[in-house]
Amino acid sequence: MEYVYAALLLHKAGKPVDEAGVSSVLKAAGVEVNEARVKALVAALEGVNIEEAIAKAAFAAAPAAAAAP
Amino acid sequence: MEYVYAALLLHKAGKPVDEAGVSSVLKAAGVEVNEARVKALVAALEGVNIEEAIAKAAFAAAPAAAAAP
Amino acid sequence: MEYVYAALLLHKAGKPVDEAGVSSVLKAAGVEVNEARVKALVAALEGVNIEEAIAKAAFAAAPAAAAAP
Amino acid sequence: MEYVYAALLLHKAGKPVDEAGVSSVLKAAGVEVNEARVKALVAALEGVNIEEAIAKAAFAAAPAAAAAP
Amino acid sequence: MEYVYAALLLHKAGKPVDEAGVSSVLKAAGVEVNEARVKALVAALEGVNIEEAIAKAAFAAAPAAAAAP
Amino acid sequence: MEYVYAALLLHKAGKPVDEAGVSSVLKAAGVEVNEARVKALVAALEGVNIEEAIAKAAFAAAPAAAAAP
Amino acid sequence: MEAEAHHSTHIPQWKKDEIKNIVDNVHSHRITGIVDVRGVPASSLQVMRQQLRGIVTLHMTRNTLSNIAFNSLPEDEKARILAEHIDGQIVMVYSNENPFRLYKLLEATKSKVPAKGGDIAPEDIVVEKGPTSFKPGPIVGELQQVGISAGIEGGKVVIKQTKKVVKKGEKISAKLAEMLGRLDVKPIEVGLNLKAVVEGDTLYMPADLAVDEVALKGMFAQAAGHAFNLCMEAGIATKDTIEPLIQKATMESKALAVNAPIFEKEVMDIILSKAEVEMLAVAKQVAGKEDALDEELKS
Repeated sequence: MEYVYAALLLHKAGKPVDEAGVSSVLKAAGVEVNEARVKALVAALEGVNIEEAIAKAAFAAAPAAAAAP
Repeated sequence: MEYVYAALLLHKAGKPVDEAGVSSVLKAAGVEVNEARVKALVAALEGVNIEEAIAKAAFAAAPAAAAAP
Repeated sequence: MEYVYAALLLHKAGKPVDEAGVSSVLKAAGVEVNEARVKALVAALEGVNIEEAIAKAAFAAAPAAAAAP
Repeated sequence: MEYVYAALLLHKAGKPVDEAGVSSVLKAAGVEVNEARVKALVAALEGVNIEEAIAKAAFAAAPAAAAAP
Repeated sequence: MEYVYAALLLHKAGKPVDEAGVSSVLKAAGVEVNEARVKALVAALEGVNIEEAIAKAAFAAAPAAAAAP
Repeated sequence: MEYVYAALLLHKAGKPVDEAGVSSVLKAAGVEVNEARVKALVAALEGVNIEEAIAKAAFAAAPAAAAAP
Repeated sequence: MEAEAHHSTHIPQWKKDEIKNIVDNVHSHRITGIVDVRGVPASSLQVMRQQLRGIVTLHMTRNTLSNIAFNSLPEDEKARILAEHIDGQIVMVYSNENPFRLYKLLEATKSKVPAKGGDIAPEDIVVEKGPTSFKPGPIVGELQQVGISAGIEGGKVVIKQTKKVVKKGEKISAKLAEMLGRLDVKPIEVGLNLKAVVEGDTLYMPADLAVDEVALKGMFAQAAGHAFNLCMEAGIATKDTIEPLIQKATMESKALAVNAPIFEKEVMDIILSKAEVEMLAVAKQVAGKEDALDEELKS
């Protein structure tokens, strides 16, 4: 998940979520960066509205919680 | 939430969530780091089992769902 | 409600929930302290498992939140 | 949560939720105050309508009470 | 489940889920292929809408999450 | 997702989930293999207990399904 | 049939042609099967034959001739084994479909019909209690005679008790069959009942061919769930998983912020309401105790 967090961090910081950005954030965290994973992440994010995806998350809790005993 | 993302990035990468780590991750993301917030974050996480805190998601997050428009 | 908050604050801080503690917390918050109420609250909380009550609250609140529109 | 309880105590007592207030309430409870967390709390509460936020809780708590044995 | 994984792989790759396809995927994974099982799967899939079947998967996961300790 | 299914297939077949294995399974399915994606997948799975991971219910599943068009 | 087999030299030409016809069909089709058509009226059989035309060839012939035909096949041909399944009212089927598809096609021809006297119950036959459409009359006695407890209520005949009237595998008497018919109970399944089919070197029995589609759908859902869970746990970003991954990260962040707590603007309302809920929960514990709560909390 560290790759996803790096992407979210960049997004929140108003920076472009590109390979260079993700790599440098991960490196700063002391992570040994896997170029292929960075590429895969950035490719998967193409065309994705991160803000919208985040907004949908809030609702996620409800069904699970409701089902709890 | 950048600070929280940075903390989780470090945690998921298996790195200690300390002031130096959080600061350097934030800086790499181009965030202007607020020392006090970093300190507050690290202090808040002291003694917290992050894995457990994350797992509680559904319950704690539920009011958020209700609050959403 | 201030009185209950004062009690919770002491409890979370790992301090005994006694008359002196509740009174001094309330005073620090600028509340004019009603001695009788402090006594009554402290007496009533004797034998109450605050941790359990709090834990149950989180669970119980979730479905309610989920049901909200 | 001690910091939050302190903030709500002040709010309920009709006092301003500022750094001095939160610190003194926490100190009265015997808590070793972390200045950074106090600052973070007060900053995070800026612009937040506390009354509205906790009104949602009352709603959530009602069914909880009903469900209690 | 190997047979089902193989079928899903073909389906997701936009390839026909036929006997030749399933057999060759399984063989490539080093699975000793049971012709009758392949035939049974392919025949049975004629009446199954794979997209529909897997759409339900995500929903099925939710209650499981709630039930988790 | 075909890459993930290839990994699952290899895992179930008791074979190592490595680049060679994933590539050959994908090729058998007639997929034009993207080396970078294979590398990313294998890297992501390093150190992951697949058996445990697939059994874990993802709480994010529900909204994902709901969000699907 | 033994006699005929032993005196094959005296077989008339038309029989020889028919035997050759069977052997040719076995060799020219991907699969050959034996189908039990007991209880299927000839007219229905014609309809089924029409419906299957082009996919499955139904070949009605004498059992003796098919027996000879199968036995005349080379020793190493698996289809020889079909001779063992020739018994009763059967037809041969040839197809180029796979055995599973054949099984499904033939299963689809089955329907439920009333029992006739002498039929064997394919499963336990149970008559449910409840009202019937019969007006009072001799029917009550007739039902009683076959062990069905009947009576009259509100001017109608009612079955008083749920009763298992025949056990699976037992013969249904003529009288009971008549009563079941009048009660509209249809316990007999008729249709093309595949007994055995050979494809290449493999003999398939019905049990091998019945695939539970509901269970299969469940397995696909499960497999898809596995893939999804693995992606969530390992953080595998694909077009399908990136949004759920973002949501997972968002929820984890919020959960951590609320539970730690970390004072972030985005979650302050949740943190505050959590504190309030906790306070109210503790207040509930002391409710009713004299003076422990202020007026606001008592209400």
